[in-house]
Amino acid sequence: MTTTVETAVSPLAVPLAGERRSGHGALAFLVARRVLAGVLVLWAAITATFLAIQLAPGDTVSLLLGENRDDPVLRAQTIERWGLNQPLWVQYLTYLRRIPSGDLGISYTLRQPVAHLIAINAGPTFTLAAVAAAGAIVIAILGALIVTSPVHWLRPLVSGYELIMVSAPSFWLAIVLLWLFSFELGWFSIVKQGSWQALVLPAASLALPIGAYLSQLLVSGIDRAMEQPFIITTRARGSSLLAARIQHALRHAALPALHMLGLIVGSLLGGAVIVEQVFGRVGLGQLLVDAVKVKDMPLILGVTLVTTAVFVAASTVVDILGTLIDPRTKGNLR
Amino acid sequence: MTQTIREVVVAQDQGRPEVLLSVRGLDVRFGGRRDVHAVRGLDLDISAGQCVAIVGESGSGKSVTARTLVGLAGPGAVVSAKRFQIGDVDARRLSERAWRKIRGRSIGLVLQDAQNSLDPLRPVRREVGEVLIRHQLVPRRQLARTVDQALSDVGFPDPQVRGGQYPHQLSGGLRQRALIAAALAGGPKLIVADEPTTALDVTIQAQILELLRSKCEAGTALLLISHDLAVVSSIADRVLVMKDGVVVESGTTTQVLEDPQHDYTTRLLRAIPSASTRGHRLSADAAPEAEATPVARDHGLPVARDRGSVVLCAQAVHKSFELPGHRRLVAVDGVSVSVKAGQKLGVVGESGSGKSTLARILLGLQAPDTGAVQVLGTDWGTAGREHRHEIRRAVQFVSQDPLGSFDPRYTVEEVISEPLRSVSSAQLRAERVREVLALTRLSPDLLAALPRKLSGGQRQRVSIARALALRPSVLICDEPVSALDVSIQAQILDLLDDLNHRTGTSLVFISHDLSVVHHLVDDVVVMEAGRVVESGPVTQVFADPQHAYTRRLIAAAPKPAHDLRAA
Amino acid sequence: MTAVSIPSGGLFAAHLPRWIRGIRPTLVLSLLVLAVAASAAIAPGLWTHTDPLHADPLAARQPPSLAHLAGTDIQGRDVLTRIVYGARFSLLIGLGATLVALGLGAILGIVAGVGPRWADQLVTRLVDVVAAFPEVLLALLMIALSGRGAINLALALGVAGLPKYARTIRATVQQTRCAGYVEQATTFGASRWQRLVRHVLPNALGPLPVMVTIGFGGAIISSSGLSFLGLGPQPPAAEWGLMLAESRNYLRQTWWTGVFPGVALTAVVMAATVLGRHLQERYERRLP
Amino acid sequence: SSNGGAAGAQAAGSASPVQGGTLYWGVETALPTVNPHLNGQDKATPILRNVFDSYLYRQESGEYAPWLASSYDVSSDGTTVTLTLRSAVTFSDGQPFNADAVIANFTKLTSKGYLSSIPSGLQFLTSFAKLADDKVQFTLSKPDTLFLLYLSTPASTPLSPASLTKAQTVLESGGPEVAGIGPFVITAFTPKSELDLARRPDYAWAPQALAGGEKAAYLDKVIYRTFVEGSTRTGALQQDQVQVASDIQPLDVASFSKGSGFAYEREYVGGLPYSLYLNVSKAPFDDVRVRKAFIKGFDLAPIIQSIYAGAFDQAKAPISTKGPFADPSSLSGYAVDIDAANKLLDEAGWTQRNADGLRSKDGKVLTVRAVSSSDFVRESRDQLNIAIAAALKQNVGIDYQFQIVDSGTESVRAKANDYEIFDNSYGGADPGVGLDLLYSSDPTRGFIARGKYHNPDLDALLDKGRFTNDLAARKETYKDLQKLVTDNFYVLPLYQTQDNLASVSRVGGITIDPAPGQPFGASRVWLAQ
Ligand SMILES: Nc1ncnc2c1ncn2[C@@H]1O[C@H](COP(=O)(O)OP(=O)(O)OP(=O)(O)O)[C@@H](O)[C@H]1O
Ligand SMILES: Nc1ncnc2c1ncn2[C@@H]1O[C@H](COP(=O)(O)OP(=O)(O)OP(=O)(O)O)[C@@H](O)[C@H]1O
Ligand SMILES: [Mg+2]
Ligand SMILES: [Mg+2]
Repeated sequence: MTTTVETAVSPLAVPLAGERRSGHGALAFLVARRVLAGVLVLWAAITATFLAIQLAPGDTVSLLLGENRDDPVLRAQTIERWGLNQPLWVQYLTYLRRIPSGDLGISYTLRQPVAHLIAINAGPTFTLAAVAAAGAIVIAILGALIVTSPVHWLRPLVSGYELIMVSAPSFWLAIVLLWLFSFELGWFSIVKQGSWQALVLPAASLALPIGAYLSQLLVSGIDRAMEQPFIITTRARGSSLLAARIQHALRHAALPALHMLGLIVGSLLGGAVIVEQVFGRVGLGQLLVDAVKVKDMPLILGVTLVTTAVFVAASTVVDILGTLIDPRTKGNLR
Repeated sequence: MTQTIREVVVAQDQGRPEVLLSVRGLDVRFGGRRDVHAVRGLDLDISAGQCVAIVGESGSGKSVTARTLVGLAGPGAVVSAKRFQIGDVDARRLSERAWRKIRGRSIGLVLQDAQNSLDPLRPVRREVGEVLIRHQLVPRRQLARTVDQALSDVGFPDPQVRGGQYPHQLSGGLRQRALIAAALAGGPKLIVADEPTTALDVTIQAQILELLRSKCEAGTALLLISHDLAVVSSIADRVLVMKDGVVVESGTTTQVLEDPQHDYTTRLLRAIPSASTRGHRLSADAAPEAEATPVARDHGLPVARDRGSVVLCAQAVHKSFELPGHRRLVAVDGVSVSVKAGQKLGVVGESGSGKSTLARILLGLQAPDTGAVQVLGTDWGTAGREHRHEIRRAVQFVSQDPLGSFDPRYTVEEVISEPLRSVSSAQLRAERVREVLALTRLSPDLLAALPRKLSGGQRQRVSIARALALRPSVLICDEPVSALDVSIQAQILDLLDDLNHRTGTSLVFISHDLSVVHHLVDDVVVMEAGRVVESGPVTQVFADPQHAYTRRLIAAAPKPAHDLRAA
Repeated sequence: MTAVSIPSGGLFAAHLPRWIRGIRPTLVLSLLVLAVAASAAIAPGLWTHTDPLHADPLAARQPPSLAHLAGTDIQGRDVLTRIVYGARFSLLIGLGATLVALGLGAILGIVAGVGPRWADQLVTRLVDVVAAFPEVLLALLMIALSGRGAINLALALGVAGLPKYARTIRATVQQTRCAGYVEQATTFGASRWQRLVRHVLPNALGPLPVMVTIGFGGAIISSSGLSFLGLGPQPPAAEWGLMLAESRNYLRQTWWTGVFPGVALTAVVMAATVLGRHLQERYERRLP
Repeated sequence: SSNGGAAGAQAAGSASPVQGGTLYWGVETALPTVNPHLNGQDKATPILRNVFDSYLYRQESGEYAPWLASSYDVSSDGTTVTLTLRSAVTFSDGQPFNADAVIANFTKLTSKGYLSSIPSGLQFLTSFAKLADDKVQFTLSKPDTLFLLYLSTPASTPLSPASLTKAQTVLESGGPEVAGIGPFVITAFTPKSELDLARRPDYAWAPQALAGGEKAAYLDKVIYRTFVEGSTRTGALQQDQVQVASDIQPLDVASFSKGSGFAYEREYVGGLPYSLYLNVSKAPFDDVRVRKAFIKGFDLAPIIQSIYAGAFDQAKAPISTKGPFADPSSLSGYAVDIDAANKLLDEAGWTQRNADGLRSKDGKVLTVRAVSSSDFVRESRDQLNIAIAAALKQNVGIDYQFQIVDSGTESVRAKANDYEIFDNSYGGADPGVGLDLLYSSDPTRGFIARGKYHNPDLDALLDKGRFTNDLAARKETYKDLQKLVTDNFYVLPLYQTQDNLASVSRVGGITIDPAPGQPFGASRVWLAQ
């Protein structure tokens, strides 16, 4: 168990040179440091994305003009309108300078402020991610408890199911769920965006594989913890096996699973793209894919900013939660 | 509370001590791949206020017995008994539910491994409270108070505050206390304590034994499991000696320790090092014949110096570490020692007194902040890189954890020959490996084995063999025997003594076990908080300790109540 | 006599020789699946004699039959043949992505693990940045940069997978660097470099086979997802992810064009996962 | 013109239209903006039609009928167009529709930086002026027939003057704040995902030519939902989650056949069919023999049948058979002749064969590459081209590669002339727009003439077809043009583009706008129960 804890490397650990503080001050200080490190990561991500888009083939003006009437006058107008006449570094710095005020520019293709576009697309994606994460946790814990339970015939069944879940392509699962539960059984209509019916299946298609994966992590964690002497100790005090599993072992298994969940949630966007496409949901994933296809730079940068920020936030939250689960990892939270 | 529990608890009547546990013909087997018959036909009776000890070497089935008594023999265990009575209850027919009522309430278990027997993710007070909650012994409101009481009963300081600490924030002694508090909190009539003092420092060990003894006197029965006969002799009423799952001898402590009947018991007793064993062999191994020593050939390796000349010396070395929060911890504080060729120097002191740090400095693994270390007249600090690698070979190291010091991918042969990379000829290397194998009395059959498949004693021998390969002038041993049980420890101590005699290699022997040091070394250095508080010939220092700290150490060492060498 | 619990294995197993009892059917099955997939990738001619690109419009969309065991697709190509040839693409993408991730991750991890503090800091930060990019975004950007195709897909997945390896290797290197045997080697006069090469790296990289096996399955899954988004190999390539993506809209009419490649892909991933877990168990058991 | 017709009405039986209800309409098209001036998607027209009426209504014959303009007048030289505006028309925000509003719109349309591309129709507009409160005059530099066409598309539709002064981002993205004249108003818009419309009760200006005329819509609400996945649209329709679904995939069509409880209809769209334009500016297609061999070297019919299962038809001419201009006889020289094709290639010097059976010359394989931007790969075009490639390889040893790239790469490759084939379909009610774009060598007109034909005869025919409003003359011209491009083997028409949709049986009144061949919005649609 200890090894797992030690190798659960926190993704954003910044070494703390100053003295160790205590109580709320310490937490605030840590959060502040994390925010600082997060800003650094955001900046690097933005810069890398900016460069990548610049290096990608195809010039922005042609893309803005579309494939129809390209003439020098229009071209000049377009260049001027979108500020493409400025040197790249000026464009870059201008973009960076505007971020703090929430101005992320205007999408080339959708013609709306990127901040607004993100605002209307982020909600559904975040709801999806949150419900999926919650579902995954429930699935994982249930699965893990069933697999580690003494009911032996259940174990191969559930682990087999989990193995299939983590081994099948995710869009496959989405399509199967959609067909079975929406189109054959008609249980969940997917057309009314924002309704709970439309959320169930997309969330399930994300939650099932993640839940299965986390469950596998939990199971190996629980198995390892159940071999520890303190389990015999607690049973020697009269705890039942189930109590030992839930009150002691599960918690030990939770830390690596939590870290994994943090990573997964932080990058749920990837899964969301597919789910959004299959279910025709509005969301950041689809927004991003379309933006990259047409080199809509302000939009790409905007979405990158949001997703990396979510990632940074998720890993910070996970680390703080981690110290609640395992006080020994407080040292890691730097 | 159900019927079962009441029967057990109510069964105490006044007068003659009731029998709390009665076992006849207990058998425990582990099925599976290799069939292990861990306990065979064990008989055991314990009555209130009595202390029964089980002794025996590692793997003899002591812990399995302890776990079986609370119905936790382990997965795959097949338990059978002719009689297995806990109080009035026939434990052979207990369901898992019924067992749960007994555990913690009728029998408290203190597991062998105190480091890992407390859940590291919970404050200790919750662990202590757990037994109270499980058996609904106190109402929720009073839980905190009862837990604090239980903790202070075992001498846990400031339970309200420190009870909220997590195991990793507590010292080994406090952890062991918390564990005992948890075992006692449910008010069991019987405590099974499996090696409650191993891994602890002498002073703490003494306190824990005192605690257990007082519990016993207060009427709680104690089943004490230990491999330390000195501990057993000071506390137990009866002793059972186990070997390979069989009780080979049992009786009152006096009977068994002073007049052992079984050969094995005799050997066990003889293996215990002490002041009186100086110069004697501890193990049953015969002393090696003189001609068994191969003629050492020159493999291009340095040869040990003449006896008497100083081979290793530290002058006023000082080492401190930075702790979080700009604090500094002085680990070694102005220590001077010198080792002459052929000398056996002991270093003793409590945990954290800086023994290991000193060893690392002597080895040149860590540079002292101030002070200097000279090896064969060369200063670690001023020697050039090349020269440093040269003189490193003169000082070799044997660690407490031999397995950790072997590359897990290496076979025994690779491990031993690793230092010999500088010897160009493969043939000479192989020859030297055979030589050191012979010196350490290891069979050449082991060469192809992986170290983790070896027994503890064999591993330590391999570690010593490797250290000898370079024909060092000094062997620094950091707690080389503290992880071994008595009989193996005896073999290793004998081996080190032999080597010192035959090869003239000096020894620096670090240990917290005074009796071991007393047995083995010529001179001793006593360390406290990084400082040398006393030094001199071992007999003189132990017979007439000058410093208060030394006296405290000696007082804390377990004193056998019986003359263990009587046999 | 009370049997507290029954020895595992049962009566039946007890009569079999030990080495047979030790064999786990799932593991054997997994190895078999991987062997078949590998042989298809190396020598597809062993399994089929048709051309995976040979289209026959007149024989399009035929259900499984003796002539076409897995039916034909919308172009009239033999699905089984395409699955066989697809093994090469899919396995290579999976392997390529894993090796890229591993290679980059190992270099970064080792630099961070053994290098000076500032190098560790730099690498850690760099890895954080890479990790902060969702896999899809990274793949999209890289593909926008360098174009679609199997190699770019493997590269993109490799870069996206690098943080995992870099972090683990950094942690294990730092752990091994402090191991007793490394320090012990110092006392034999081994230099820093010798210690690194002889002890630290071989031991720190010990868990790699496990990571590679498990990562391999994950990479195949991810690649199929990106293929779904049109970022993978381009048609008419025979690649499982692409075959799935192409068939997804015809599933109700020609289920065989999607189900068989899906089964092949899932089976290989499952096999890799099972093998990986087995290796992991063995590795963990070996640890002291 | 084709099968289909008023199937919707049939499915709903003889029941009479029902007022009210909410209809979900699943479409493939993702709308980036709903500003009709800026949205250039063909497929957006049927959606935008709900909210934006035009000045003129184009009939299937190619003639124009009144709509928001009660009449129009073209001067004899064709360079002056005068619109008389219908009276008592209001924008949905209550502003009056009058000459000032039209002038405001055209001022905006011709202003700097508003449009990202100049529509063909505006190319020769030199000035416009208000003649009276209900009269506007436009002056053209040439008698451009495409100007009238422009006045009949959503691209020129009037927006309320107040909307035009809204903030740039608001105006350009369209949505609830941008008012037009139409049977519905926009109540919510999520780019690329959803467009919510509500009925405009006071609407009364539908074109006379369309059945029903001037009435307001039946439905209270219409919600267009984008489902990119074809199977999702089909599934959602089958469960009645959406009541109408457009762009039914070929293989799904069978599930909506007669008796399935669903109505299915399809209609050819106008413009130019999906075709391959061969790049004649460089080897190997600079050699007419290679072009001819490419075109005659495989049999398209079975391929179309296997990919589309009868749901799409092979193209019959270089111009869509929708509308009056197609000339099927122009393709007579395209009959399959594999032997002839092989001979032509031998003659052209592509005699060597490599291990794969591909032809080569001087060690260079006979490779032709189509470079297609992924945005335009729909309707199984990749499958179609792959099947063609397989056939060409098997039959004549041509290595045809259909390369799908992102739009940036596509533009780079186009600029570098690094392709041999350009694939395209161009919709719309009149083929003139597409012909100009795809064939003209005039740099201000032939922006996507990726065949790089530079043929003066062709250019002359293009001018002749465009600068007249005489339908009969245009028909003749386009006949010659079709002959010219097929005689030269410039283009290979593959399939006739179409719009299709399926609906549940409760839906009635689906109306096809015959000229473009697309649904005329949802204004006549009703929902039983
Ligand atoms: N769960 C188990 N499965 C199989 N064998 C076991 C199990 N538990 C213990 N054993 C075996 O039973 C024997 C007795 O072990 P036990 O732990 O009781 O020894 P011990 O006397 O306590 O030794 P030590 O002094 O090292 O603690 C050993 O050979 C051990 O390997
Ligand atoms: N690298 C280090 N950084 C910080 N503190 C250290 C370090 N190494 C040792 N110490 C501290 O120095 C003190 C002396 O440690 P050392 O290991 O020498 O004690 P010891 O006498 O060997 O104890 P034990 O008997 O427990 O092995 C301890 O308090 C220890 O915590
Ligand atoms: Mg034990
Ligand atoms: Mg030490």
